[in-house]
Amino acid sequence: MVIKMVTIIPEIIKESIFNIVKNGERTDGRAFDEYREISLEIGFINKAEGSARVKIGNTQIVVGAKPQIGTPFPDTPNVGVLMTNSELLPMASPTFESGPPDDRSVELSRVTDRCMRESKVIDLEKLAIIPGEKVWMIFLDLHIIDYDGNLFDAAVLGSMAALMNTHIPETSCEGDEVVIDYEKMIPLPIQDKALMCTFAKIGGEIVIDPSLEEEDVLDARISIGMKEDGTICAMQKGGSKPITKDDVMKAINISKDKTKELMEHLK
Amino acid sequence: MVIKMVTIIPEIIKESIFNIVKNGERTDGRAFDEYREISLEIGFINKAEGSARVKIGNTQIVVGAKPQIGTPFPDTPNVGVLMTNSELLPMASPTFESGPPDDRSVELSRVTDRCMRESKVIDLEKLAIIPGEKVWMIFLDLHIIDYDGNLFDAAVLGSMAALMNTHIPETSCEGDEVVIDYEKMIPLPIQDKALMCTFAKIGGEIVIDPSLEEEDVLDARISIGMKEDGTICAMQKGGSKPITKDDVMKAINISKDKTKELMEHLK
Amino acid sequence: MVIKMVTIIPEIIKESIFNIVKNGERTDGRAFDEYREISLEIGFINKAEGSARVKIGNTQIVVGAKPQIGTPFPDTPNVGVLMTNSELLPMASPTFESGPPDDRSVELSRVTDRCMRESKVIDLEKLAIIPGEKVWMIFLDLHIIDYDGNLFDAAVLGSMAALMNTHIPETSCEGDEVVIDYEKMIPLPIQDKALMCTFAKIGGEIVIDPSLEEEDVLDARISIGMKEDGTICAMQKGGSKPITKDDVMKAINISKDKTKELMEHLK
Amino acid sequence: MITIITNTNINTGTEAGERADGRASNELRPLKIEAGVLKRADGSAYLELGGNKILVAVYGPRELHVRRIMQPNRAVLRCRYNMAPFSVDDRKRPGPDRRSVEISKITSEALTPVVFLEKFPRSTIDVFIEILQADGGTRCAGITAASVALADAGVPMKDMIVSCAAGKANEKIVLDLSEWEDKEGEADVPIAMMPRTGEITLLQSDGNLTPEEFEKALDLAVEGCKKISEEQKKAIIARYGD
Amino acid sequence: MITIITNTNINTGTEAGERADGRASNELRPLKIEAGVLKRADGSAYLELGGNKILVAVYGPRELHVRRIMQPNRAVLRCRYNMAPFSVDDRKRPGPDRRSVEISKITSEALTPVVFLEKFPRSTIDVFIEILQADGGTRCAGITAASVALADAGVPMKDMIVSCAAGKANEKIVLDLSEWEDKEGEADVPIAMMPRTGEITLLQSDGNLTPEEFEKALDLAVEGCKKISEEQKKAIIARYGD
Amino acid sequence: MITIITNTNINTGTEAGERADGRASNELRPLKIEAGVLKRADGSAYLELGGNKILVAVYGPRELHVRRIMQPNRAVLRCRYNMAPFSVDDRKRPGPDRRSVEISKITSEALTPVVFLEKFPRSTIDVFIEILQADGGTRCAGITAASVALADAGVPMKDMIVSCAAGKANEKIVLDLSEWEDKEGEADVPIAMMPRTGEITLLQSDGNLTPEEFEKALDLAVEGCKKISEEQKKAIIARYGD
Repeated sequence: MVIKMVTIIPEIIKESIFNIVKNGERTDGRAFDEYREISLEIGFINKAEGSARVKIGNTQIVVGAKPQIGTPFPDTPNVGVLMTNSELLPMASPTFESGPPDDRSVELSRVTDRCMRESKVIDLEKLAIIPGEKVWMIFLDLHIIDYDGNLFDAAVLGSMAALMNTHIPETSCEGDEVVIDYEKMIPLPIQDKALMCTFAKIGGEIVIDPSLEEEDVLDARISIGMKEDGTICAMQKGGSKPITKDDVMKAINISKDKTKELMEHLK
Repeated sequence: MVIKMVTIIPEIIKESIFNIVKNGERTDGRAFDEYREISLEIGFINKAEGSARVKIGNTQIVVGAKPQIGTPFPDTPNVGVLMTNSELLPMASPTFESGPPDDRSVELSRVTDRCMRESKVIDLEKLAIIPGEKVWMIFLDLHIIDYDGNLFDAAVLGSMAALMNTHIPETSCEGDEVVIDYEKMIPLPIQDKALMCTFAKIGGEIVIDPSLEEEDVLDARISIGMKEDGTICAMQKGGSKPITKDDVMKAINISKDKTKELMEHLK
Repeated sequence: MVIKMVTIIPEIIKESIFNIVKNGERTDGRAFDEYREISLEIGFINKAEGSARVKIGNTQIVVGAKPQIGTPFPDTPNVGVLMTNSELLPMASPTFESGPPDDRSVELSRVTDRCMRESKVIDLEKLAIIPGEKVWMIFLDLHIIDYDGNLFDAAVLGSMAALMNTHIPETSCEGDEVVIDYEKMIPLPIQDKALMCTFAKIGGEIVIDPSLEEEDVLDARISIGMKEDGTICAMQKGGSKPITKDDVMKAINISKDKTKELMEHLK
Repeated sequence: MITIITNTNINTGTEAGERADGRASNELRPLKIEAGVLKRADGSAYLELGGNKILVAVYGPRELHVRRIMQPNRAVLRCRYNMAPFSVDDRKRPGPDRRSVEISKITSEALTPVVFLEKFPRSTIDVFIEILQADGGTRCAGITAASVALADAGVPMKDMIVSCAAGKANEKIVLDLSEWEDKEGEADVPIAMMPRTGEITLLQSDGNLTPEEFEKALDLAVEGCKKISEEQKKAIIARYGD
Repeated sequence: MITIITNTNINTGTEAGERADGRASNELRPLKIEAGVLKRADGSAYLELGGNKILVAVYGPRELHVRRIMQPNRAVLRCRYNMAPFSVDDRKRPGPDRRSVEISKITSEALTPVVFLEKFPRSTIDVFIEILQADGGTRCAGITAASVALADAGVPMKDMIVSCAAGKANEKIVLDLSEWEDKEGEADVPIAMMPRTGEITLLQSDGNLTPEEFEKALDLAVEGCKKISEEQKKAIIARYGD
Repeated sequence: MITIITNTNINTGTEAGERADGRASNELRPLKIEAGVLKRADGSAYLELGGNKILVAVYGPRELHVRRIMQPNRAVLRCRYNMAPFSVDDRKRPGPDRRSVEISKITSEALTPVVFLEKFPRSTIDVFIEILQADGGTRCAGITAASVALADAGVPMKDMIVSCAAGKANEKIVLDLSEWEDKEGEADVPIAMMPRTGEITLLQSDGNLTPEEFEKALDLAVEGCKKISEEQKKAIIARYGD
């Protein structure tokens, strides 16, 4: 049985935030389609073959990528593997607890993983070492260290940056031998880019990049994973109230511009 | 520390059921040696290589058998493996909880397993593929979906039916190669049949196939695993009160006829 | 999050024990540098390739050593492995609980392990069977069955005795084959001996071999692992109050004599 | 030693634009829903959709013993999506994996909007979804069946949630993807909705779609939901009458 | 690379009808029971039977902190059967496996009938059985030792449960199967009983027996129990006097 | 099939007596401490020492929900030392291992003596130490950073614990062992102390040292602690002023 810890927000706070939004404003003064300040520090962890520290407002995630040689899945024997894992560290929020990943953490890593995988960001076929026997597995670990809302967009941005930063040793086969050359590090075969824009439905309006304050009172959440060319590669609705088709199409529309804006951070 | 959740039954209910039994009757009108209605649907799960849905009264179990290639145990290198697992799903009773198998679930699967294994229902030696290296492992999963008493007899009946329904691909060795041919499915090498009859001791009497109502008040439980020829292959006493030798011998005697009756369902 | 169950000791008991110590005495009449009675029964478990039962006062531990063939660690391919594990059995104390090892148990096994390993008691290089592929792994299991204080010294003494008692089968390589000869059992390659002396700081004094009564009220604990030649091979401070450098040097000094005394039990 | 496995007959793809199982692009697989199939549960439902065989039990509203998640002013709706070990081709190890944890979470969020939880403070409504046989689209089928089980349990709801997926397979936008279309296809868009208002309570998208394709898939999924909604009602009527 | 293991000397079978260790068919292995062997436990016992070395500690009746299993009108008797990693030829991984979970359950059921649990509402009596060395028949030996430990702890009981197995090995019904007979033999029938009334509190049968053979094994096990019961009493007398 | 891995450039040892990274025997690696780096935590600190990158968050004093460990007359100080999967060369599996369980325990014992726990009965102070990048000496660096985070959280303390290791590497007693010295060296002596009184709150020794060498290492570690203590103070001043 998976259980969601629900923070109880006094009705009065909820109502006040709703009213502000209905007046076309947000509690922190942002426009409905405005992100908080974003910073991205690439290569933050030297010991990781790829890494990034991302901040969206006060939300902060460290992402590390580590390649490891492993066995391919039986149904995709010639294809490398991307494994995404996230930890909502108890350090990041008074409501996070130690222990195995809860359902929020699982959702975060699975949505991030789908966004990276469905968009075919990495050419996984190039990660085969000996087809059917040995492939590169890329472990992507999301370390959530400060939680102030909108983990999805930060996780995807940090993951994309870490993967673009990742280098793996060159491998070659000589007869029966595989040579793995740690002196020749080559970048991951990145073939596309995808990012995610998350919206909150609050007081009937759709606002981008919800802060924690907004997340606590939102009716619904919708996240749009999008590639550079505007193709949708992932989508995830959350929250305990419904949304309409109009909400979704509006969010998609805004994402087209915002994804381009976010892509600038990767340059 | 293994713990048994004990349902607290008001003394008055217990007494009333005892009195009915002492008068030679049962709460649902059955004779002491009468089973509830039994139904058996063989091949219920097409995706499983063998399956059955069994109902005894309202008790309902889905059993699925799946073969898998594995490594034999070091002390029996030329013999296949039967693995029996049961889940008392929280769906089946308000007193069952999610999580790893508790002691009731472990007892159920171990008794079922012993009953199938000791009676040598399957000729496990025929499940060797490459002696010492690769054998067929048959995973038998008991999915308890509705719990209204007497899980043992339902579990063994369903397991026997599922195993008799199971087909595995033909294997052949050609030099160093093993060929597993999924186009030629052959039945499991069934060489005997065993079933189980469970009795409750209530109010000094021995009654077969206890309903949940009877299980909740019984003094002791005795299950007799028996082969077609009347040989005892397994036995398990339960409950927190003692039984006598006479009780046991009486239960064995009744089982001889009842096992034959139950065997009819397998035809 | 690792949590320490703290037994609450009434202040009055603590004060009384402190006063006794300040008067130069101990509650059980021992001198500050006096161990309780020690007994060591070597080879207590015939099924284990090495074993010992050790008692220090009423504290009682059974140690068993079992060799197993395994794969060496990648960074030490030609070296055998010593694995130390301890269980604070719920049998040993009303405050111990069933379940995975808690932090006290982990500390005990890790300190014992370091004491054996850093002192190079076993010549682990002689435990390689096929360098890089197969080595002997020695599993040392500490079974704590009665807890009356000072587990560390008992654990190290019992471990040392069990290792000295351990015999493993002779192995030889013939071409591609490894022959393991269970008819020729040879002792482990013991090349040094190490033991541990533990002290409690109580009422400003340093006393050796604290009983449970003393452990419950101690300010700090310091354990000195020492080899036969007086070299320090391990040290571990415990307790929630500080100690001084003088305390430590005093404990080291006493350990020199006491280690020799303890070594007598190994003869 | 090499293990060779000869190929089994999987119903594979066909010519461009056609569906492997011959369905029209807006056609559902054969659907069967039955309410009230278990004795012990407060409510239950059994659903078959193509090769999917799904059983749902509902317990509650009942007392909640886990204080940590208790809500003082409403009930908690908890869902557990679980696959039987024998429900898939390769035996699934018992117990929750990451996929089922996520599906349990979004299933709970999909059903929550219609249940009058505030009527039952400090209690829980537990929904147990068992996938006895999986054939693509189990999460949607599970939600559809769960609604019927909730109704069978007499849980007060303002609408009966219905769920269906559309997606892109073989270059075409199609309704209710089969297992094979789900695996080999380009994209999958599972939704759940309130049939009375058309509001969406679950929405995911997995795979690549242009915004235009996505909208088409969404519309198709809504259409599918409406058809399935009729079958849900029939199942309830079959058990309780009009 | 092939690993070859030369055979060790295991005491194997012999001529038909004879037992590998030379015992008569109704002969127990050497037995030793001692009460009161641990300091901290409220009661304890140490038992050797053949190569079995078993230690039991009893704590309680004591307060029960787990509300979920608390009984308002009686104590709960909890048993934990555990094998030391070094108790068997191949090291056993620490922690409970399915076998020990089942044995813990039936051990608790075997001991419960004689303990006056209703004298201690809302509390627990905990029985910890440690198999330090296993040599066949540990579950019975553990129950026998647990009874002595319960008596040593002063837990009020109406009788002292005793346990023993009989079975079929080498085509013959024999008492108290050795490890080798248990493994290679045809059937094993462990029982526990109340010596005063002869009533049975544990009964299992594992392996093939005709009803006649089963009855013979059962009678033999009862005979064995009676002998062991005398040794239990001696252990208590040795500690406390008559 | 053999996998060959060509050697990477590890900065290895040098001539006898010299340190691989050219430091003097009593020289610390470059050190940077910053207080107040996280939004949500009540207190926090970030520390770099050589290649170590360590983040600490403090929550509390706050209500303790786990009754089992609650203290009626004081707060409980709980520490969790955790290594990020990407902090080491070979990815570490998430979750606590035995090493981190032990370090968490001794870290808690190292910090406890200076905190006025008796001011906060029935509550907890939680210290979360995350090793983002490990480069030898993480336990000491974690304790040093934890002190700063505790001060940042306003937790009342009678002194600010500081921690450092000395040891023996390449036959010489040296301060603040690098990862390579730790691994290849002869011994490591991590300590934590109260700088005002010089009292020791953590002390371990791992490896072989004569009593004389040990004393020399201990003195050197104390010297190192004093230098680091100054940096801790600067970090607090940088955030709060004098």
